[in-house]
Amino acid sequence: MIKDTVKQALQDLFPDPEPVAEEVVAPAAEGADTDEDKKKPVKKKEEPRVNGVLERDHAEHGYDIDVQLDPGELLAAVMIIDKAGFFLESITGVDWIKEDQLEAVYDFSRYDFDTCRVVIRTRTPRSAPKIPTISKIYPGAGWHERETHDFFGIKFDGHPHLVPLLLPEDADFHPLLKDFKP
Amino acid sequence: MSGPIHIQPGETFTLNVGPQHPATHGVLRVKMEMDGEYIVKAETVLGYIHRMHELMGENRTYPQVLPNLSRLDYLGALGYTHGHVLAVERAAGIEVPERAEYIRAITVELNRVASHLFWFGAFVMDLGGFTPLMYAIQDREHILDMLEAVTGSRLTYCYYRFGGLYNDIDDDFIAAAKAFIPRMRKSLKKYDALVTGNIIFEKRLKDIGPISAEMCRKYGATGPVARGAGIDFDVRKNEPYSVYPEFDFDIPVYHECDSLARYKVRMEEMEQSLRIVEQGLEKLPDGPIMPAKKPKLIKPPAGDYYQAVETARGSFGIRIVSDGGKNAYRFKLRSPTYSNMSLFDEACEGMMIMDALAMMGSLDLVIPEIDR
Amino acid sequence: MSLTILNVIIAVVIAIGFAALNAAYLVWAERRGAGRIQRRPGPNVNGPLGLLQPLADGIKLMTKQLVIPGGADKALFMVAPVLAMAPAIISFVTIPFSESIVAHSMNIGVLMIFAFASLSGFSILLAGWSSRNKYGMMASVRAVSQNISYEVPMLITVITIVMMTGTMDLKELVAAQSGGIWNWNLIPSLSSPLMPVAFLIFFICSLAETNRAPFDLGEAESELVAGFHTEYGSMGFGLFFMGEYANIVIGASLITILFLGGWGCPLGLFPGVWWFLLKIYMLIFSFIWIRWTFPRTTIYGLLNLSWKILIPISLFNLLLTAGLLKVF
Amino acid sequence: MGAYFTEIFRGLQSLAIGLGITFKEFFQPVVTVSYPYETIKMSERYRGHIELIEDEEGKAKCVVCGMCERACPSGCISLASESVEYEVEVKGEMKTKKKKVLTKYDLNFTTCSLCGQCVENCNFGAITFSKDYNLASSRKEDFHFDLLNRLKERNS
Repeated sequence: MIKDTVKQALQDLFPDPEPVAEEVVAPAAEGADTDEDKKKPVKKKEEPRVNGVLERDHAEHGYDIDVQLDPGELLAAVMIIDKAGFFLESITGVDWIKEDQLEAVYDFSRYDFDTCRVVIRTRTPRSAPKIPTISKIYPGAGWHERETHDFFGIKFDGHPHLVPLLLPEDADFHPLLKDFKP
Repeated sequence: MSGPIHIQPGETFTLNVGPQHPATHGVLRVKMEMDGEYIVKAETVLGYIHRMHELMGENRTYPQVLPNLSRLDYLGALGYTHGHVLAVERAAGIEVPERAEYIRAITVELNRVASHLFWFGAFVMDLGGFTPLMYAIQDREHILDMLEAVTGSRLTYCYYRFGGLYNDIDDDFIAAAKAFIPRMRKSLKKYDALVTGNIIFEKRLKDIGPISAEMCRKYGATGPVARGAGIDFDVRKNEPYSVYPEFDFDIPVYHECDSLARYKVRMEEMEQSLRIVEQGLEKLPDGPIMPAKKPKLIKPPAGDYYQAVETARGSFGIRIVSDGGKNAYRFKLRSPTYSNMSLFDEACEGMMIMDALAMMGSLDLVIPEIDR
Repeated sequence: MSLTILNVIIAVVIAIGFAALNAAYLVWAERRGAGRIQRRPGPNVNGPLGLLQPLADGIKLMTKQLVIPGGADKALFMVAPVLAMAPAIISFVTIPFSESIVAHSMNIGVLMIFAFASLSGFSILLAGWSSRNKYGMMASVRAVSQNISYEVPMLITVITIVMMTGTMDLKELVAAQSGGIWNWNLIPSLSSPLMPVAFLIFFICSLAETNRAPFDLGEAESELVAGFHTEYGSMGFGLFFMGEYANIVIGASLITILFLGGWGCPLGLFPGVWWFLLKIYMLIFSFIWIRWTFPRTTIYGLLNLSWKILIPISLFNLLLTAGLLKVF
Repeated sequence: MGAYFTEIFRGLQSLAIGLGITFKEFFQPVVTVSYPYETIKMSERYRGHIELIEDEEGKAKCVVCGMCERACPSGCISLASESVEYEVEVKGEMKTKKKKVLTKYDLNFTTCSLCGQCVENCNFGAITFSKDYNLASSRKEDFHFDLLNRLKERNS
């Protein structure tokens, strides 16, 4: 199973795997999802997630491995993914304005029947959002990163051509930021 | 034909293909650095029909976003709305009655045939043959009539609801669909004789516009583009959703990596879609089309959900980040042609402009879907 | 002497009228034909069967403003459409429609028609170049290479026929084929067994020479927008359009004269102008039919076809015929 | 050499097959409809713009609950109402009650996306889809429909 090998490889990125943190967060998250009502478990989930690898239920979330890491470790993780033969689905961002952070989300999937979707998240402060580019590893990431830069203003370090793609050429606004006023 | 390029400094010129150009089928612009008829460098410029559906998805309640999804890809709209309802159903944990899922599969596949038919016509028109477009539109019109009788609209459907469907199909639809299948099979034979076998057509596509499997992977290409490169990838098989596991169908795969392979994949997909429709009509169970407890207010629990579906153009993904409210916190649409198109810049280098545009046609672009 | 000149003038006027009428109504025929092939009616609103459509189109084109793009070479820009139409009309002067209906018969008629036909390449070159449009420029370059490469097999085929009949006078060419279908150049004989192939070559070449689909690379609308006439509007475009159809009539007439026995009846009965017209309109129908069936070739496919297939075969035919003429 | 000729022959054959198909189609009947002269009847479920439904008295069934207005993704419906007092017999007593009466139902069809959320969300069955599709104008104002007016015109 590719899922286990990739999970192991990604786990190795974290020097201190903190198995305790993972076990605490994972059931809490799943508990919140099964629980229809918005009650206490949701509140508990509001705590910032600790970096690490989580295994998710595909039927519930639509992906299998959920990794959160620091921007500095991103390239190493993407290289592991690339070596394992994944293709890049998309890159996007999420604006967590309450935590004053921007999250970049990378989706990877596979062509073969060993279905495994990997999500890599990395967070960067809202004031100076900066993440290394992965367009050297996946050239297809070029457009996705430009789009994310358009919408969220995340600077992708080392991107060869980080100009607006979907927004007008002279756009200096980032419409998907939660404090964006048209 | 792509040949070696020997550029003398200062001897290239810039050609703007688009935003208004007959080959781009919409408002796409490709800035090409040309050396005579050869493309030295190309840069695609997007955004001419960007409407920010993702922000609309954050500003509106979940049911209010429903009509937006059919405005992405106006040719195969049902596939996209299917992805959306599946994603929200996954997030909110809504059960869908079996009959509704069957009808969804049938209509999506019919819509896929309609989309491929239009692509077929437009593609041959890109190559200069106008008549096949008209024949394709005739067949497509039958599908649109059928779908109109059920969904109420012809192009930008808003038919699926969270938990089921807007309304049930009737016997007229079943009869029309059953009559359509043999008619379409006959037409496919006609297209094969008129277009696929044609020597001019073959010469224009064979070994033209190579897109390798590795390139597909690096750029995230899916759908017929990947299947034309020998990648056996179809979300309906790889990551089964809805009632697709119940059906017996094949995924056509060609290993030539050229424009002709992508063309053949789509032509065969039409036949496979017809098979699914045929089986779906046969197996169609009785029952309700909406769950007994109709979900009134949709508020998915906080979390992050992803759903991928196979649309006519490839793998369409939708990510919903919910904070427990009635609007999505983040609403990401992963459009297949966006990834498919992103490899064009690299793939067309060194090609002649007419071959590059033929290759662009074989990517099956729908611009509103790229720009979202 | 003066009577001859008057005769010629009247004949030329008639030829112009015939060319213009044909050009206008072939547009109608093309649109109706395309409509039928695509199972739609085609233009049917103006007049019975839409027969007044060409008139409406003509009025529309004439009343439109002629826009000359900035930076264009004005003189050449204006000359190019005229150059597209004029040679086509002049060529009509020598075409014999029947024994007696011919404006001016001359003994080098074939040569004259080909001389004027080469001018159509010039008009495209000038139009594309003078309009200062990159698409137009690319189209004109394509069109010139196309014209050059297709004149070669066309002329080789004509040489074969001239060799067989021993004349370059169009009237005598027809006279040599009179008496019935078995005398036509199309039918292989002992001395010229490859004539059907030569007919096919000539037919393909006339498609290419008149820039008709599937060889309409000069205006390949899916890649070059409208090719050499991208910047033309109003009557400038109208003249190109009419010139194209006038050229088609010339092409069809030439095929008729060279291969199909001109005004002769297939059975040798009642020769006359009606046979000639019947033949050219059947050929024109096949031009239309082909245009609405096939996709467009590529520029290199087109050149490959000419240099790798048509020229070798027509040369072989020339040599074979020359040899066999010596034998029989 | 053999391949050279087989390719020519195969090519010519494929072209002839293509010509045969278009020739056959040439004699087939026309499939189009001359639109402005003939029109097609829309199917039962065709979703045109919305239309008010009348009750037995010929008045609009609408009770001005505003569900349609709220459900509309594009905000193209605007309602106005006034309170009217009316008397009703409850257990043998005449009582005055207040009810809302529709005074204006505006549909801005230029922004409508024909999704059908309004009809679906109407709990009183007061709106339906019309079968109009011959809508063409060069003026935006022509697509601001006053549905109450249209209802009156239909009744008169």
